[in-house]
Amino acid sequence: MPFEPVILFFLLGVLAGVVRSDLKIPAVLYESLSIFLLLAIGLKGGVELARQPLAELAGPALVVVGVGALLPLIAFPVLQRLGRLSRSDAASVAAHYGSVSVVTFAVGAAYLSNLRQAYEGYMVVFLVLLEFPALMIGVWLAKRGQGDANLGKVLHEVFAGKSILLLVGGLLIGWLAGAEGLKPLDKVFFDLFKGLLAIFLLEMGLVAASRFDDLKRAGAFLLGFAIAMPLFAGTLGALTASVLGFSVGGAALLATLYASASYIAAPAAMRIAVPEANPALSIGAALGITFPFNLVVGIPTYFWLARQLEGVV
Amino acid sequence: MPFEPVILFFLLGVLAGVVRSDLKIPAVLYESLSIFLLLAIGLKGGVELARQPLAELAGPALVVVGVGALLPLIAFPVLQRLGRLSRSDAASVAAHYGSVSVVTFAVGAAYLSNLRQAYEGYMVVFLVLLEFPALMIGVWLAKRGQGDANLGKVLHEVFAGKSILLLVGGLLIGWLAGAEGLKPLDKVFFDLFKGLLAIFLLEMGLVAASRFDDLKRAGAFLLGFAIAMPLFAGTLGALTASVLGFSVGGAALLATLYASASYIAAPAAMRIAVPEANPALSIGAALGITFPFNLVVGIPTYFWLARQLEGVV
Amino acid sequence: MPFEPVILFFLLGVLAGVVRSDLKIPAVLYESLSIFLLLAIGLKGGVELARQPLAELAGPALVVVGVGALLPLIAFPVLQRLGRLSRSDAASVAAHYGSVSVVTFAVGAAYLSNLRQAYEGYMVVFLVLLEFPALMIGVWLAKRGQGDANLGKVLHEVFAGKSILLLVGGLLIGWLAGAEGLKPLDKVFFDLFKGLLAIFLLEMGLVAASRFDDLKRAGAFLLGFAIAMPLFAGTLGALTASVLGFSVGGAALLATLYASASYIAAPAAMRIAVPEANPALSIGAALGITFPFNLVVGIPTYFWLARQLEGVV
Amino acid sequence: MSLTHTRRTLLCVICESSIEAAVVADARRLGAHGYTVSDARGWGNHGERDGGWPMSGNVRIEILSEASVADAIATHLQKTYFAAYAMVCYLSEVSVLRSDKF
Amino acid sequence: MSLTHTRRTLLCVICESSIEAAVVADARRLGAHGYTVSDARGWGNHGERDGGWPMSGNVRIEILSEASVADAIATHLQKTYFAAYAMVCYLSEVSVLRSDKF
Amino acid sequence: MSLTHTRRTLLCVICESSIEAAVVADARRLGAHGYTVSDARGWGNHGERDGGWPMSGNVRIEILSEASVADAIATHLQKTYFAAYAMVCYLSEVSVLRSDKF
Ligand SMILES: Nc1ncnc2c1ncn2[C@@H]1O[C@H](COP(=O)(O)O)[C@@H](O)[C@H]1O
Ligand SMILES: Nc1ncnc2c1ncn2[C@@H]1O[C@H](COP(=O)(O)O)[C@@H](O)[C@H]1O
Ligand SMILES: Nc1ncnc2c1ncn2[C@@H]1O[C@H](COP(=O)(O)O)[C@@H](O)[C@H]1O
Ligand code: NA
Ligand code: NA
Ligand code: NA
Repeated sequence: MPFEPVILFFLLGVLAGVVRSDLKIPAVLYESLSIFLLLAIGLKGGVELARQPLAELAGPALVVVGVGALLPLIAFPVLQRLGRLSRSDAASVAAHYGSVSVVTFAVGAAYLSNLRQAYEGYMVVFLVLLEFPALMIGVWLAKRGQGDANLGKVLHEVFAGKSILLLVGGLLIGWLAGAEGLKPLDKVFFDLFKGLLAIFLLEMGLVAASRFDDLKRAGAFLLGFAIAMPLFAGTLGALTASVLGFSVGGAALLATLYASASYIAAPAAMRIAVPEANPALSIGAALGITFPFNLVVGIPTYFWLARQLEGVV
Repeated sequence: MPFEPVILFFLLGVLAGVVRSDLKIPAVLYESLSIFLLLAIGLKGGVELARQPLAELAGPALVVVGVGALLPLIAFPVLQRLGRLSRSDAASVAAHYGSVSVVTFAVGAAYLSNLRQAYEGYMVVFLVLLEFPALMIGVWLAKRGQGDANLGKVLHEVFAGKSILLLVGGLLIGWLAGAEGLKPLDKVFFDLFKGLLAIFLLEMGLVAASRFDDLKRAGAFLLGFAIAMPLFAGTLGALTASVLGFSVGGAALLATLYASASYIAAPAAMRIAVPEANPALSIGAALGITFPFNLVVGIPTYFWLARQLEGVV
Repeated sequence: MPFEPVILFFLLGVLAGVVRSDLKIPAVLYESLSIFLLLAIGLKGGVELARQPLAELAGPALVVVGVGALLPLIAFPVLQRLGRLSRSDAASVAAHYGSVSVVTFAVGAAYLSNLRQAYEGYMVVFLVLLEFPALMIGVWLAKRGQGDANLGKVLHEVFAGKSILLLVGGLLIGWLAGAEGLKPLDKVFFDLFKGLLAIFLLEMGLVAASRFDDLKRAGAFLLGFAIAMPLFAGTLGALTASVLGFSVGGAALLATLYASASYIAAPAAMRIAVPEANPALSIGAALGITFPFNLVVGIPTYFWLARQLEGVV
Repeated sequence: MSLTHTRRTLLCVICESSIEAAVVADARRLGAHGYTVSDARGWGNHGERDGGWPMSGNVRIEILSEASVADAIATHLQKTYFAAYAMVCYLSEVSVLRSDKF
Repeated sequence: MSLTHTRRTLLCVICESSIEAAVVADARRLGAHGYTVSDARGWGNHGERDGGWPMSGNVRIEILSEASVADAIATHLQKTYFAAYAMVCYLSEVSVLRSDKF
Repeated sequence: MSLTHTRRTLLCVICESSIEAAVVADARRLGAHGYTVSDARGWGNHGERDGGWPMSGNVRIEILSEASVADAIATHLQKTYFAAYAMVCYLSEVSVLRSDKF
């Protein structure tokens, strides 16, 4: 199984956290890098989009979002019944796992490009589209029958939230300017992408390590869920992609998207909209387990799966 | 009219501000990027300067600065009489418009390089020279007959101010090291320039949007001034450049310089030296209107003008 | 003597400090750049290490560290007897000069690459190995016979300290991934190295200038020590390298390492472990004199020395 | 203190940064005429919040106002946020210049 | 408080960052033996100051001193800066250790 | 103040950032149930500390606790750090909500 070197930076960060190093990635560097990554991913997607008729995307997009919306709806009863989580906790965790992780997606894309495996450029559009429905569903699950669902606030939180704004903004700029127009910006947004992703992952490693304590409170069920859920969602993603006729790379990426758990947009939105939910549970699981799992084990597995399914479905 | 893609980042920033997104470019990123941009512009100018005898510059420099010094002197009575601004407000606004905006200059240069339009490399020297006379004049206008003009403080504020220090420092380093000596630094200071300018403009968009509220207090006169003044100054710049025999690119850039309004050095200097002046007026006009106007409409107009004047004067 | 342009940035920073410019490099930019530099130096060393059998390194490493450990042991009595420094001050200064400066090493390497002078890639390993023994020795010298030496705390401080963690982490990642595996990260970690080093040096110039005041308290002896010690240590380094049969480049770099005084790891460790020591003395000497001295005079001298010794010993 | 000082109440709220916007909006609605915010990190019942990651940052919000307004805000915060969010509040008596402002 | 505490006055100045250097210079001139500054953002009579741009940042300056010095500084700041700058000051009584320092 | 407030002591420690970890560890050991830290710069007996370089940064640590705990911490800090480190401490009386927390 080929190994993507950026993951080593993540592991170094985890190690630094575990040995209680004084290494601290300044919060501002974290924010700056995440602005860069979101913009760059958006721009890249926009350039790809400019190469093809948008109308053709509508059908697959509907399917991808529709199937994706099943994920929180499936996760919720499992968490509530089997895991005995409170309604708000179950809803919040379901929202995290229903939504997507931009960085997991980026590592997946890096993994594929390392293998020189092509994928559909418009996967970024799915990244954007998959980010928020699960958040809405999570809030609705938490507040059902309580009246104060406050979906409006969440909608604003998500749509005016920086991750959607930068991704969609990047998409639009890339689409308007096209590959030719963006060329003078390539040296920053494309050439630096992988190196800066590595530094970002170093920081994510530190953050993930600081979440390991939360896991003790989480209990064995949630630990299991944090591994089983991405495997289930990844399989669903690979199947969906095969049915839609995506390339092997595209299928691996859709599997990665489904399997990934949000730790930027979802925590922020849930903290505001479902305050009763304990963030230690959802963030601990998503960041402490699922994120590392996807990086190290998940992505290669989804790629392997995508290859097995090629031509089968 | 060709479109410069970095402007799209500015517009994205404005949009983020207008929809009240939670996108915040950290202040430290702003400062870091402005250090980078100032140094890079200086270095680039220095490398160009090294290619030619300095003595030849003296004459044109004198004319450029002399004509430039007229701008605040013309603006002041207009603002005071026609605009009914207080003396200090009129002086402060005049200083902002007499001084120059480094980022507007950078976008102008990017615009030209996009069109593969050459320009005189020593324009950066004019950028440096034009930054401060207007600030002196502004303080003098505000304090005339009051005794406490405090020009010394302003002089220190400007010359030891970071924008002059980094521009002039960059110029000197570029001039001493030459194109060959700087080569190992090109990958940062030249290759990354446009991409980082784009990110800076994203932030400037956010800042500009946060100034729109100020504009309500500014009144219709100032709004008009914020568009008429750059057009007037730009025309004066294009004419001056033609008389001096600059290339079309050089004329467009000098017009851009004259037309631009300072929003880094001037606000800082005026706040200290002319505290009675309301910063909302000058910054609102310079950043809320003139800066976007120059980016989107002004620069292409000045270029068009420079082309019309080619060979005419 | 060829001139390395990055030094001009350091001088610009010093100038900015001296004229009391309002230029401030944000602390976060400092930290971000130092994370980058440490990682990049480690990665580069790791890639070089991967090219050769590690076993061959053991012998030279032992000698290099052994001779290096003499430095604080020689400096201490000189500082205590001749310089009349208190025991803790003498121990702390000795620790600073026994340890090494990563940035001085980086400028030395840049100097060599400017001259197209090759050097042994594994010098980075010595950089890592030389960082901490002197710190241990310093604490031991300060606390001898006092019982509370607290070496455990210092050991953790150093080994879990960010500079060792990032250097060693980078080494390991570079070694595991190899030149081929790191290729996608080259655009950040290798191409940007010199330009970002230049910006870091600009900041170091500002910091060094802010230490000039400390020098008044330091007294003439310490000023002399801050120049004599690196010359002595550099000579010892060039000799050691010649005996070990290093290339001219390698000898110049080992001399630079011995001659350099730590101003990242040592101040942090001494502040915790030897609080009675006055940090103004050690940091003033190391950063206010030795660092600039090495940049401007030392490195070319050590290179010249290395050339003279070539084939002699 | 020889100036014409006036006694006002300083309410200091330390809470997770995710609710900064909500808290200052509430304070304005309940009659505060100003506030000051700075970033912070800390430790308390909700564990360590080291600020290295957006979700783990704290803010420190100061609100100078008349005692009644400070009381109203503190009561509201206690009711609204104490159960679910990392938050600490304290009040103290200070003397202000420019008392018309608060 | 069982330590040998001494009462001192804490003057806290919140103002726009463009005058930080001037304010601390004034404080030193008027007898302060120290000060502490941190960056802040806020809202007040002069509108929102969100700190996202150098000209829109605030600072929070704390000065511990004898009451008379604190008074002198506060009076001076009021006279010099209140008219033209975003600024708020408040004073409170605190107990210090190391009273010789202030 | 109409709420059920309780008097507690606020200990504010301003010191060089290199001992932040040690100070908060001591405070926890001596009975503090929480603390808040923010970055600062300043000037005092040990000269200017402008925060532009890791070794020149300050921190501002606030600890709310019962008077006896605050006293114990302050006494300990005075004994342990005052001689060798840049440090200032002050104590004040404040009213807290959620008094069970402190
Ligand atoms: N006793 C205390 N003294 C000072 N700050 C505190 C204290 N307790 C809590 N805090 C601050 O308030 C935040 C939230 O507190 P908590 O809800 O107890 O976790 C913590 O992260 C600290 O920054
Ligand atoms: N009532 C208040 N409570 C706390 N801080 C305030 C208050 N009023 C103003 N401030 C702070 O002081 C700054 C300047 O105030 P102003 O001059 O009223 O705009 C604001 O940006 C706030 O940071
Ligand atoms: N009088 C004072 N008022 C406020 N802060 C002070 C005062 N004296 C010292 N400080 C702060 O405490 C730090 C250490 O003080 P010192 O040990 O006196 O150098 C300084 O860097 C300041 O941030
Ligand atoms: Na998912
Ligand atoms: Na102008
Ligand atoms: Na050394």
